[in-house]
Amino acid sequence: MHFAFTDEQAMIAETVRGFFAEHATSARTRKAMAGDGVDRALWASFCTELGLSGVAILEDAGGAGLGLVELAIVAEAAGAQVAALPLLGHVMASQALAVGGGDRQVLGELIAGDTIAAYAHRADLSASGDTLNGTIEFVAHGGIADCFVVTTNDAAWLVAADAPGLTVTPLTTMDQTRPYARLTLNGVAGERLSDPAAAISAAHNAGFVVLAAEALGGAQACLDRTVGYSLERVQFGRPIGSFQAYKHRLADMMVEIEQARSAVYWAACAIDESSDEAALAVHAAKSFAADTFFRCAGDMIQLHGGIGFTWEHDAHLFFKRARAIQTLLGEGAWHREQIAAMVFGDAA
Amino acid sequence: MHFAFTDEQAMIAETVRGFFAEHATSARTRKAMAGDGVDRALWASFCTELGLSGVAILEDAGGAGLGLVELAIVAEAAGAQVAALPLLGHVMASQALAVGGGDRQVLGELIAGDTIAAYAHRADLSASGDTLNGTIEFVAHGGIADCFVVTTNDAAWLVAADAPGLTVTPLTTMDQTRPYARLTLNGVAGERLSDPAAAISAAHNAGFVVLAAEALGGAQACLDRTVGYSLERVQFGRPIGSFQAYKHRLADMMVEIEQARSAVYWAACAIDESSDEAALAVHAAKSFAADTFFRCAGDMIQLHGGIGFTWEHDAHLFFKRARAIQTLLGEGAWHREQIAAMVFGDAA
Amino acid sequence: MKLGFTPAEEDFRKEAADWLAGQMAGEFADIKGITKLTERPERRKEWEQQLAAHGWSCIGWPKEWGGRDASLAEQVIFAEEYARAGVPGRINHIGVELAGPTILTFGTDEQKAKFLPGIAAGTTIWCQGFSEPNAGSDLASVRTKARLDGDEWVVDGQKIWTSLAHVSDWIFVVTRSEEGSKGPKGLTFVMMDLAQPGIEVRGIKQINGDAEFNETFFDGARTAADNIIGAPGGGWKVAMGLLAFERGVSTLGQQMGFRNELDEIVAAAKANGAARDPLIRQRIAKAEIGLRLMRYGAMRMLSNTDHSRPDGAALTYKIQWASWRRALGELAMDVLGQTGEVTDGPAYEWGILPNLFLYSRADTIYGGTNQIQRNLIAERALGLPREPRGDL
Amino acid sequence: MKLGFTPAEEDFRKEAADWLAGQMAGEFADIKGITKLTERPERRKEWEQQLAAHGWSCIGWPKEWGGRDASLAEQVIFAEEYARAGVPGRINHIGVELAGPTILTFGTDEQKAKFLPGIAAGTTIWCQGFSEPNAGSDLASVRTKARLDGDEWVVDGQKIWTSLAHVSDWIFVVTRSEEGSKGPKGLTFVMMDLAQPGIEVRGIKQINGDAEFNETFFDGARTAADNIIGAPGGGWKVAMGLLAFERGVSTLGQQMGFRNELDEIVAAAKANGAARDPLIRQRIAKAEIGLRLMRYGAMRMLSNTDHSRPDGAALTYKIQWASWRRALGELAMDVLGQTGEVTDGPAYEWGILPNLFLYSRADTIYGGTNQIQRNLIAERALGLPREPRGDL
Repeated sequence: MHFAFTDEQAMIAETVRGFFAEHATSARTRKAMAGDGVDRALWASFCTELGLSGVAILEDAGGAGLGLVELAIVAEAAGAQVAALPLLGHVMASQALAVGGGDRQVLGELIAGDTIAAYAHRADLSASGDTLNGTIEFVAHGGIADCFVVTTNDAAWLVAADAPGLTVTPLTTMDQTRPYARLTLNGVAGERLSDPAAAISAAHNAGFVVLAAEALGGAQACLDRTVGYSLERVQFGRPIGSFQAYKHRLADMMVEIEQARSAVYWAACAIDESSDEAALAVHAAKSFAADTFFRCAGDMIQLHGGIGFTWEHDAHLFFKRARAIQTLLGEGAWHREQIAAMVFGDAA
Repeated sequence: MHFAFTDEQAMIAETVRGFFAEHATSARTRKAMAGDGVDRALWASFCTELGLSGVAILEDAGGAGLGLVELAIVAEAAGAQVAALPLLGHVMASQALAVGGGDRQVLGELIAGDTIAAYAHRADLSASGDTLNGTIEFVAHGGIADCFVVTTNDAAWLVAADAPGLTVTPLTTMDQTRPYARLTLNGVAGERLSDPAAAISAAHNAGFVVLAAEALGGAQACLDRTVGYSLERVQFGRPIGSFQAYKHRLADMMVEIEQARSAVYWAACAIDESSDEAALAVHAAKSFAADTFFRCAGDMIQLHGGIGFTWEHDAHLFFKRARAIQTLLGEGAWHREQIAAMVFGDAA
Repeated sequence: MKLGFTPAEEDFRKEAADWLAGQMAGEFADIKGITKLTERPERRKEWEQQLAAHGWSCIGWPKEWGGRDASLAEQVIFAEEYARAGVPGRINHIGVELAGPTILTFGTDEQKAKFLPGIAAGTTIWCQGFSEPNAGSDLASVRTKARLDGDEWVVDGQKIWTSLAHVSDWIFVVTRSEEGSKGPKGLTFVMMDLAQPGIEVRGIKQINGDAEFNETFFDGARTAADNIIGAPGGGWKVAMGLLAFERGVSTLGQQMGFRNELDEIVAAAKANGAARDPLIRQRIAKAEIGLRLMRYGAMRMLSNTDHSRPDGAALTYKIQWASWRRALGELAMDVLGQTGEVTDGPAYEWGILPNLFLYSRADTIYGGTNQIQRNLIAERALGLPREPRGDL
Repeated sequence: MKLGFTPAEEDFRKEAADWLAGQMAGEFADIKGITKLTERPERRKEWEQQLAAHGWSCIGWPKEWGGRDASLAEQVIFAEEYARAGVPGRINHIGVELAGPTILTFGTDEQKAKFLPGIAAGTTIWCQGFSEPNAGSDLASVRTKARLDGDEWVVDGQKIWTSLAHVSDWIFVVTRSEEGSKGPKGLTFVMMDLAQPGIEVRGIKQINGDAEFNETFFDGARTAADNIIGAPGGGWKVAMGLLAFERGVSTLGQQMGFRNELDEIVAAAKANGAARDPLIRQRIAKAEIGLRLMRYGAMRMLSNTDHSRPDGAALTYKIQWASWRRALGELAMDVLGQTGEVTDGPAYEWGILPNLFLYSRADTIYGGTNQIQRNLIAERALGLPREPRGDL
């Protein structure tokens, strides 16, 4: 039992924080927002220079052979900068391919950054054999993906973006750093993964952890930036950070964030260690961290006063990202209902 | 449209506030709490000296011929002192008798304070004709009542406390100023009221208004007493009321209380004026005022620090009364569900 | 205490409702239902002139100045019917609800004659310059300078959050007119024509993609010496009086806008099944309760004639509605789910509910943040000690 | 980063669990499941002596002083198993978790020899005297006086909230030993035998009807000159160090008590149908999440070896658990409904859940109110300006 980073983990954390702080600047992110929502150069350096695009993929599948703890460290750092990257879809798709018996060559291309994947799930998508029909909404970074891992509750396929019968419609999205697309599948041929249960489970667990960790990083950034502002900004002749009500609100943010931090790394560890707490932990982490982020981002706006609701200030990037994380991969109430069912031993 | 007290109403308010402040002292209330939960001398002077025990009963039925606004004024003042009085049962029972065709002599005795009534409702109480069987829980001040108005959803009876077959079991109750009793009816003969629909509706509307108004008075007392304490108590070399976080919490209490005040008098007016908003208003007033009171009483304890959770301090009287009001006559979630059904035009 | 209206008042309601409905079905059908403050300003000026032409522009003002001397009940009724008819909010609301009443209360007869007719007629649109980049919620820290140069005031400085300045004709500006003065002393309340080279207005884009607010720069801007309200150096008192007008009848019209938003949410919940979710039902009920309590709080505020003590309903109103509406925005998004996070077309422009979600984050900030409101309540209503200023 | 335990640690868990279960099924079955701190103190002293006799009293202490030099993981495991077995909380928890560690850290060898054996053996029960009637959360305002009179300290004054003083043998008292000193200076940390005529203990009845807390009056109370920890006037440093011990392994045992409470609520909800209410289900899930996060927060706190910066998990722990438990009390009552508001028999004595509801209102007050906790977090962890004191 040692619930703190190892030296290696601390080093990874330092490296990725430095990487995103240096490269995922507000200016670059805003440029991506005005375009198709992805900073391609940043993604390329993330995959090639940092070598962490396959962080939680087994080495024999071309990854770094680390775990979800290290993945969470990466996602936390990316979230702290609201980086405009296709990280979520990449992680979910590559996890599915790696453990679900997917195409190793495609997996290699994903890790190398040559190919960008998105993940698209619909429980009741119509499939006759490997021919897919139907619509999948809200596919994160779907508009720029080269391929998709498409799943139902019990099957998974790899689908190329240019597959006949597939229409990808990019949508104007509130969080411009992770725009959604609608997939319309009209007799699309998918390449079936041999172990769909493993693929779906690995993809979703990794997705929950990525979102929770992004939320943690985002929430901490909201707190840090607001603390910084509060020490500079003078009102009524005093730094606003000297007003007790302001201090207490920042303290409340920290109380939530510290819990979110426990939640994220508990969930990542629980999966890495195949703990029987893993299912509970991912639902807890996803819902708690998302709510924490939303609250902190809302507080960031409020505590910045007028400047906080301008387009020019970064607060809205965090705020919109937080909202998106709340609804991606299941809303908070749904996750809590899963936990209630475990606690009560039922499924209401 | 004039949503402020008339001169007459303002005079009544001043009178009842003075009456309860003078007589319903902490010492007298605590004496009642240690006994059977009623200050009989106070009730006697309320009925005989003040002449407001029939405030919202028509004059030809022996009342003062005023409305629920005036009743709310009385209940607000009683609630501000957490007076140990059988007001709730008295009002509900006497309203039921007055408009439901009940025994006028008994009604006269109730208003005169010679007889104390309680109100006992159970939707599915077993009745064959006028013979009643079953158990009714949580009858407020049931242990000291001389008679009961017993109702189901569509019938109402007057039952004497010494009726054969009736067992009244007083219960140790968290709010010692309004202890509950269990009624066990074993072939009890009731005296049927001729207009049960009118009786039940009048009783419940009056009950909702009494509880909401008590809650308003209690919440305002919590705020007033805490403000007073905050100006006296010095910590860290300053009156604690000068700390901004403390000030803001008191301000938040006031924001809630002002809304509760609007709610209580809106509901009372809406019933008095037979407005089509009346049903919505009573559910809003009961749930909102009860929650406001609970929050303010909890804050009162918190903002008093250590002394606030001692038996010796009055904060717990308010706190326990607030909790009791939350659950009496339907919990907040139930009232809000009634409102949702009105808004959506359904009944989920 | 009485909530109902008299038959005569109900007749007035019908008259107003009929006229407004006729306009929104006829000549001005093209602006019905507009909710964004920045949409179609020129056409809305025409509408406000139409209101004036039919005597509906400033009904609570004295007849002498273009009003109707309408009773409180009539003003309440008109505000409700105005919003119920789907008429867009007044683009000149600063003129009608703030500048006009301020001039009526504090202005000279000459100033009344000069400014009130243009406001009543809808020909002169006003905006206000209170906040500054370093004095967001802190009027006493104003730095914009005014000095008397012969028979003109010359103003230099910068204001921010000047809502609708880009469509306005005149602005009233709180300035520091006594060099070296601090805090509430030495402030002067200056009225200026915006159409002059010394004033530049730049839009501020908000998080919803819209730009209702502006920065307004003053560089040797000029106005006649008698275009000040109150005495030179006496601006604080005027500004405080003006803020009180913000809590008038107009709140009821604002609430009808909230009603429309809540109705949209209810309709969306019915359409997508969220109406069956017990958690959503509780929140809808709370929103409904809150809106009703806002209405009756406003009624209490308007009925209150005892000005000898702080009015609790009035002092708590701003934080109440702002917090309520921010929560409403979150409820709207939770009802919509991810559908609320996407919009048709390439432009970053949002429908009523997502826009509510984004815009309402500003509600708890402008016009005095929630934090400032709590200070005011604690100090003015509860008598708690004032916050110490760092520099005073 | 690793959450699991080693096989050796799991063996240790089994050993501890078996021994505890045996005791609770055997000789000490009569105290199993007691949750109130005030219940059956004499019998519980016997139990703590039994713990000591079998080497389970202070397992984290050095072997030299009656401990086992247990590793962090072993301490975690023992705390969890202790509570899981339904063993009542340590009546001497002040001695074992605060006084003992303070003496171990700051005491002289003579003091260690004099005091530690009694604590380890469970024969000397300790309580603490920090708060005063006018210095609830403000240790720097302490007024209780100590003066050296020959070879004895003489103490006069009053302490309040001295938990379990009525069953304790010794008390440690923060006193003001330098006349005229202010704030954190001039404080001395004095240890005193309670059994003397100069000390009187009076119970304070709480809102749940129980009396765990006391007022303790000192009137010429005496103790030997060397019964002070640290230097005369150096009590502040010792007191601050002692407060840090409050966030140790014992938190995990405390959490197991919370687990029992939550389990009771879940059982009640299943029994009365509240488990089918979606609103209750959400709150149960939140409570479950909060409790787990408390556990992993404690694990982070205990695993943290970087003491160069403020430990976020540690600084936020008190407000986290206190707020969580207060909410749990409200949840308990909402699950029970009116049934929770009545109790059998004539005495005002409550079952575990209603008692939780009432008692937990104190959790956010004692040991530093939530307000004080927020100040500490803001100032120590976030580096925000300190609150100005009125008199310093």
